[in-house]
Amino acid sequence: MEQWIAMLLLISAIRLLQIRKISDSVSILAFQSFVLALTAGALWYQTKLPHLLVAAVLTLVVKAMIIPAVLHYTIKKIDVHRQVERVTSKYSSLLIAIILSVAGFYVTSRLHLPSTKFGAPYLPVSITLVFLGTFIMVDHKKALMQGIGLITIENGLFLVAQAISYGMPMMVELGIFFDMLVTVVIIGILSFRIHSTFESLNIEKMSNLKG
Amino acid sequence: MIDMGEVSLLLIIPLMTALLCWKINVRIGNKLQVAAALFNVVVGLFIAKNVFFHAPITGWHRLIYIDALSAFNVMLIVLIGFVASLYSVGYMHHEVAEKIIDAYKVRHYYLWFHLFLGTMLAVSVVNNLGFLWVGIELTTLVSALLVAFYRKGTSLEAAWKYLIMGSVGIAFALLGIIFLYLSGVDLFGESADSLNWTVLNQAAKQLNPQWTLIAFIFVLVGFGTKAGLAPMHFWLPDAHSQAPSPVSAVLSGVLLNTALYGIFRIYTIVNTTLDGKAAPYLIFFGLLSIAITVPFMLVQHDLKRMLAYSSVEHMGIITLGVGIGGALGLYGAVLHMFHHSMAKSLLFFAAGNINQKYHSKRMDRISGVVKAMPITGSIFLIAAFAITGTPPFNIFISEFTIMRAGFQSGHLAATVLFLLFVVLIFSGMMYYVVRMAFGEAPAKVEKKEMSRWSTVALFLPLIAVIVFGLYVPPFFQEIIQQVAVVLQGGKS
Amino acid sequence: MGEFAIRLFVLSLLLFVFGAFSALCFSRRTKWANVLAHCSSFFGGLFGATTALFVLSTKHPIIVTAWTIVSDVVLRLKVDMLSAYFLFVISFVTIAVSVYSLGYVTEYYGKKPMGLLGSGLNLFVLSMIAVVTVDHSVSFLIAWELMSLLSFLLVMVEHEKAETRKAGYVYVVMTHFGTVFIILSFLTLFFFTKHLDFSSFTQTAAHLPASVKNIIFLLSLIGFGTKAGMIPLHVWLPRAHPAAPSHISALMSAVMIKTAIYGLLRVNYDFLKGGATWWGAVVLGIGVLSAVLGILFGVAENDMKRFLAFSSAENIGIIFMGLGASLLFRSYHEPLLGALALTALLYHVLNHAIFKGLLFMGAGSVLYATHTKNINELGGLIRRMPWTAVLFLIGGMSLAAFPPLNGFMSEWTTFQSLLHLSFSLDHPIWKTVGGLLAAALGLTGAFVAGSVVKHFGTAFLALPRTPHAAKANEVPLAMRFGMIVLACGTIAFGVWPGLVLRMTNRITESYFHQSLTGRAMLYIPFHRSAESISLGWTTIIFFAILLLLITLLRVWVGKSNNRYDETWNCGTPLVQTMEYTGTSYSHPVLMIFKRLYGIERKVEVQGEYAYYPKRIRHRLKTEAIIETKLYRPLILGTVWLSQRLRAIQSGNLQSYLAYMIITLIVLLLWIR
Amino acid sequence: MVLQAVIIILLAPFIQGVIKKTKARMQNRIGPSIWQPYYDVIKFMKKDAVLSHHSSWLSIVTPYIVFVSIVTAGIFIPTYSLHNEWNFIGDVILVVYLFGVARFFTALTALDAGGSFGGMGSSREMALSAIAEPALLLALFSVCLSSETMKLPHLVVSLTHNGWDWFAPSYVLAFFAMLIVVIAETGRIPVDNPDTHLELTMVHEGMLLEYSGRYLGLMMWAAQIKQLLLLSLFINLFFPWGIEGEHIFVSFLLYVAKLLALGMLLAFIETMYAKIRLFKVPKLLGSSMILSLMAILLRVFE
Repeated sequence: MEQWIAMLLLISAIRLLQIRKISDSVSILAFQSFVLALTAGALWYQTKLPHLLVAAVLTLVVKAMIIPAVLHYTIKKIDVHRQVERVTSKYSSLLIAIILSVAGFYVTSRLHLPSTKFGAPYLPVSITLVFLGTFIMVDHKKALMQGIGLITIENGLFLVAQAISYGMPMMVELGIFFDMLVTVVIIGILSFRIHSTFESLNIEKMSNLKG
Repeated sequence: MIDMGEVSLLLIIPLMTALLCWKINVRIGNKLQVAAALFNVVVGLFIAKNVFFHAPITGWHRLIYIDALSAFNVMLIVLIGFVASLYSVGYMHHEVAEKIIDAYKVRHYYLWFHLFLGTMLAVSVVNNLGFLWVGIELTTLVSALLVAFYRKGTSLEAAWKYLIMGSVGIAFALLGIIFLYLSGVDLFGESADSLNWTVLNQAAKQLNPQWTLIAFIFVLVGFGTKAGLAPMHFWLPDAHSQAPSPVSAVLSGVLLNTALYGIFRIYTIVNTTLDGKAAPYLIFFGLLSIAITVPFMLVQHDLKRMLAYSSVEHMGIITLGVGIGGALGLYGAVLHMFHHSMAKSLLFFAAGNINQKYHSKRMDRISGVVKAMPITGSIFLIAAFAITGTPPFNIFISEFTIMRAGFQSGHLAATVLFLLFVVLIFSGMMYYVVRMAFGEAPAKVEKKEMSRWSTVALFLPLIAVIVFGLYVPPFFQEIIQQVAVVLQGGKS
Repeated sequence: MGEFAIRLFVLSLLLFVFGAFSALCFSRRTKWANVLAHCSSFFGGLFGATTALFVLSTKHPIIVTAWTIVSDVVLRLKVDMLSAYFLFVISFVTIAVSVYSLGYVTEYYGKKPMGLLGSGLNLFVLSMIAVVTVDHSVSFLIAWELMSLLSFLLVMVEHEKAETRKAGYVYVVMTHFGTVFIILSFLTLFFFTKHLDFSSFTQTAAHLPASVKNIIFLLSLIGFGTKAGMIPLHVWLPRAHPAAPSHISALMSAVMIKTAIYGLLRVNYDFLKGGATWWGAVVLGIGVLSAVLGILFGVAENDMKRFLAFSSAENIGIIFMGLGASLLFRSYHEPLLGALALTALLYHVLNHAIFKGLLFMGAGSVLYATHTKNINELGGLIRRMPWTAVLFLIGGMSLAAFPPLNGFMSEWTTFQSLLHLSFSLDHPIWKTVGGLLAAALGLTGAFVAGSVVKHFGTAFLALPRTPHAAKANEVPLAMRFGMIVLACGTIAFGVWPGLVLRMTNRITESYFHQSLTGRAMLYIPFHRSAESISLGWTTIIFFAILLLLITLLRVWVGKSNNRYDETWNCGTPLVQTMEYTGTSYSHPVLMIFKRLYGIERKVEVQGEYAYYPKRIRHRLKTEAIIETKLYRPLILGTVWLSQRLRAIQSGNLQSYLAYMIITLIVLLLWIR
Repeated sequence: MVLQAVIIILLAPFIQGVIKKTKARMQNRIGPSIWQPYYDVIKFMKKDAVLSHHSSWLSIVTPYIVFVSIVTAGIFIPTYSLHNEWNFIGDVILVVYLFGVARFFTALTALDAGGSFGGMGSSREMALSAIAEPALLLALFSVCLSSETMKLPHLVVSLTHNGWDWFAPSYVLAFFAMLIVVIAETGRIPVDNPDTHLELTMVHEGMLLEYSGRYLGLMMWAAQIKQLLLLSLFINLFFPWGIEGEHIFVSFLLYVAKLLALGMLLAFIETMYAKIRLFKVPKLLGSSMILSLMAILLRVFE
């Protein structure tokens, strides 16, 4: 079961590297977050820790619904060119993604989880998600995709937090959710401004500040 | 003893000021925010004094914990915050007068500016590493808006880079904090306390070393991004150069310290757990940060970028000092934090005056500052000498203390490299400073100081820069000593 | 009595502080600021010199503790014998410069802020005094850099000129590089002794392993050598000294670079207490290089102050030769010879301070009167400015080490030290080298003489070459008086070496347990045959013969009736364009040492027929070979590398993120 | 010592006369009388002087300074006797520097009138002297190395007692080195031509171009004394025999004889060679330095 969920998360992350249209990414992201919420829910079911339920619901609401909605709204509003632009080709990006996954699995392979009963398979996946999220940000040229990469990273974090340590303390978790929401909103706002200023969301245009 | 009233006051004042300034007339807002910042200085120093000379403060179900390190950071934030808000008045007035921004935008500026101060204060006083993280992320968000304040292409670009890199970094840091939490889970079970710094610190010896190390790596890269350690510093020159000058001063002077504060809190735990094996990472990143600024200092075109790179360098120095460790190294590092904040904010204020006077940040368009603005020019020169570690100014004292610590603890190669980089940076920076400060001012530049507000604000940090270079008062040494003890994990 | 000396010393320090602040307070009132600043520095110098003499005569060091800078770093001034000697040198020159400045700064009335200028001078002197008296390495470094910083700011007084800015930049960077080496040497000492104060260095540093001592020696040599202006680290010197206002150049050249000698003596004698034989050899080598190259570069200069600056590098070379000889004798356990060489170098420190101060003031007077330092635009000043001319001539003669002036005395002692390298050391290499070094010193002396002739002759003699030289007026009384003080010094210290020996003996006693005897005569009791010299007697004989000659001529032949007529110029009347210029004067030397100057010579003959040209253009381009061959490639290389490295900040966010993730992954792999 | 001063002052023109006469004879001329230099000096002393409009007091002072400093230097050079009660005052370094003073003032005053020839002479003189001075010092040193002192009388004493063997190669090398320096310092062919009347080739005479009357007399006389002193130095370094003779009169005669011989040698050399180009002179002096150096090396590693 856990292996399957982990696989799903990984595939969704790699899928984000392969999309053609930006709008596709939003749904993949929503799916990823949904799976995450599912994981939290499953953990709650196994451990009966109440805050995991809260986390699951929050994930579902914030990550699988609100954030995709905000992103979708932004995309519609800006009306970005449909095509994504990437630095690497489709295949090389796949190759790098695989290398990163291997690296993720490799670095975590010797870590022994303390007193965890259920979440062990999630650890390498979460680290890999973090890596892949960063790689999405590196690979894609559209500003918005970087927000999406960031959310992927955060999903990876969440996976660790939920699955392995059974969630952070409640208050902290709330704070983190709030933060993330604000981040996405601000990314949205900035995207608007960037689009209106540069008339493009291609971040390669934003390289006036160097040296 | 002190109750939570003062602490809540410390946090509420900036928040209230921010909201008030947002709503009310700019003219009143100007004075109000200065008064509020001044009041906050009083509160902050009062708290700090209590912490330094009595005992650490704990409260709100151990959510708030102010020990010497926090109090030190609070002290820096309120001081620099006050001077920056004082400086902002003249700065913003000029920007409005020059029609660079609309008058109503000043209210937004104050809103974000004081919120920014508030978030940094919050970071400094919380005990819980999770909240520490939340606070640092909030500082990023708020300050990103300040960076984007001018809404020009470049400032948007800078803000975007800052935001993205900051967020990615901070995400890494969160992962680190989670790992740290994990390392203690066996010990404490799953309770909110196990993210509390005090708890972790006390139990540092029993934590799982494997997890703490990996946690430390993530935190180092994560908060390191925020603190501008190389090679994660790339956002920093952009953001610091594009922000309004008072904001740059706060960014360089305190925000970076606050991020370092995050690293050091965790480092203190981890280093105890790992029995000193975390120190080489700090030394490495410290040296790399110093080294990486060298080429950018030797060849540079933009005044504020140069200052921003200098901040990278100094963050490297502080990190190096902490990495070298020992009573002396930590002492030097803490002292350096203070000295750098003073000198760098001074430099940014002076640079702000220069930019406004010359309408450019390009250094080849700036010349004869001492002729155009004798006071600002002289102070700029002094600050530039100070920041490059020239005696008799304050930075030298702390840099030398770090070098001395390096030699004492046998980090000879690191210290010698440090010295080499510092002198290269000096030669790069002086090249431009001499060209800017001296010579004839362009004909179109009016030979007059900027507004009184902008000039007066220079004097507070100036006093610190000059006096602390020749005489560090005993009470202040005591303070630094206490902070160093905290950084050592509470053992003196 | 010790109390009295301490009070005097503190009073002198406070006077400088007072001068600095009062000048700033009265910066609106130019005249007040001038008088206050320079009067207090005058009295400060007077009391400082008195303190120094007092300490030297009572042989009791005095200690003044000021305050604690940070933790164990204490700002404490300790005037021991070595400090006292340098304190005397600084104070003596300060006295003269203060008087001179009273007049000289009137030049800057209304152009430059007098308050800053006056307080700068006071603080500068104060920092130099601090350098030679503090006894903790951190306070030393603070004082040292303060001195550099203040001198930099004073160099920048005329910052409107691009060349001044460049000079200032080169100066401040090079001196900073030097300081780094000093810091390193102190830190190395600290590493082994675990303390940073000078007294623990004194106690323990001598017992360090030889290799450590070698490192410390080399570091301090480079560090202090940069400040001293030894070749090839001298490039800042001929730029910065001429750029400063003349009274400041006088202080910089006469005194500031001597603080580096102080530092070297402190480190090598007080801390390390001598070392390997090759130390002396290295110092001697650098000394001879500096002396010969310094003056050879100086010969080509037509700018009076630049020439004087180069000559400072040359004199530092001579001092280094003394230092090297002294170190060498020390390592061979020859106390008397070591004491002689040490005396030679200390003597020359004082002498150079005096005559170089005098000469810079003289050049300043010329500048004051004519607003140019270029001798090719001067001429005939001896009639317009008779006082300055005589005083400059005295300074120049002392610079060229002619008897009976003080320059000769120290050069003679240096000669003796060098010659006794071969006479007294039983080693074939020293036997050979001693004479060569002496010959090199002779070469230097002869070049200096030639250059002095060139500068004095071109600037002061014959016809004025430009209108402003023709309209020059004698400088104010204060300036002349300042120069007279030093001119008296050159004579007094020349004919009566006992004055100096009484001071230097305190130092040689403490390092070699040997002293030299002498009052009017300098006497050195070598084991084979004693050497002695007396300029006082030489002078007496000289004047006796002169008197006799004049009397005899008067009695036997009568008065010479002089008639005045045109100068012989192949029959055409003499105009100023026909005069020999400074450039043409140094031409033979340039041609002899072509390689050294990298000469590019271009002769353009205009006219149809080569033997009857209408006009000849002769262009001689020299290049500063050390700068073009050594420094420029280094600097260009660094800048080139920086430009390449700057590519990492490409402006591309994605690459930044990539750096981040790579760093993270590498670290994670590393710890695994 | 007063006697020595008087003797060198009075003897100097005689040697000059002898040299000139010898030279003339060698060139198959009758030449002026041996006493001609005396007549010249007396004549010059009596004549009025013409000075340039542009000259200053230096022009008047210089001849006296030059004359007196050379005479003062003469006191420290042993001539026919080693008994010198003023020996403590100075040594050979002082002598070299007193010559330097004379040269300095001569060169300085050459610029006083403003004429190009003075400047040219002065510039050349100072450039050449800069090379000649180390050559002189080095040559002196190569001799002094054996006696380990720079006090000339002590030096000569040690030379007469345990001095070098004439057959020692280092001694011969030092001899030639010194000879070159003496020729250069006395301003003779092949370095300079004392008899020239072509302004462009003059070095020392160029500097005296503006002098006349008493001043010229003093300058010429000083130059002759300097020549005498250098020759004495040379004699006593290489042929000190008899200087410590029982009878002072004998040693004086011996001294004069040696002077005459050396003067003739100089005249001979002058006749044999032509003046070399100005920029070749440093090479000549350089070869002197190399000779001295070789002498020193041979001496040290013997």
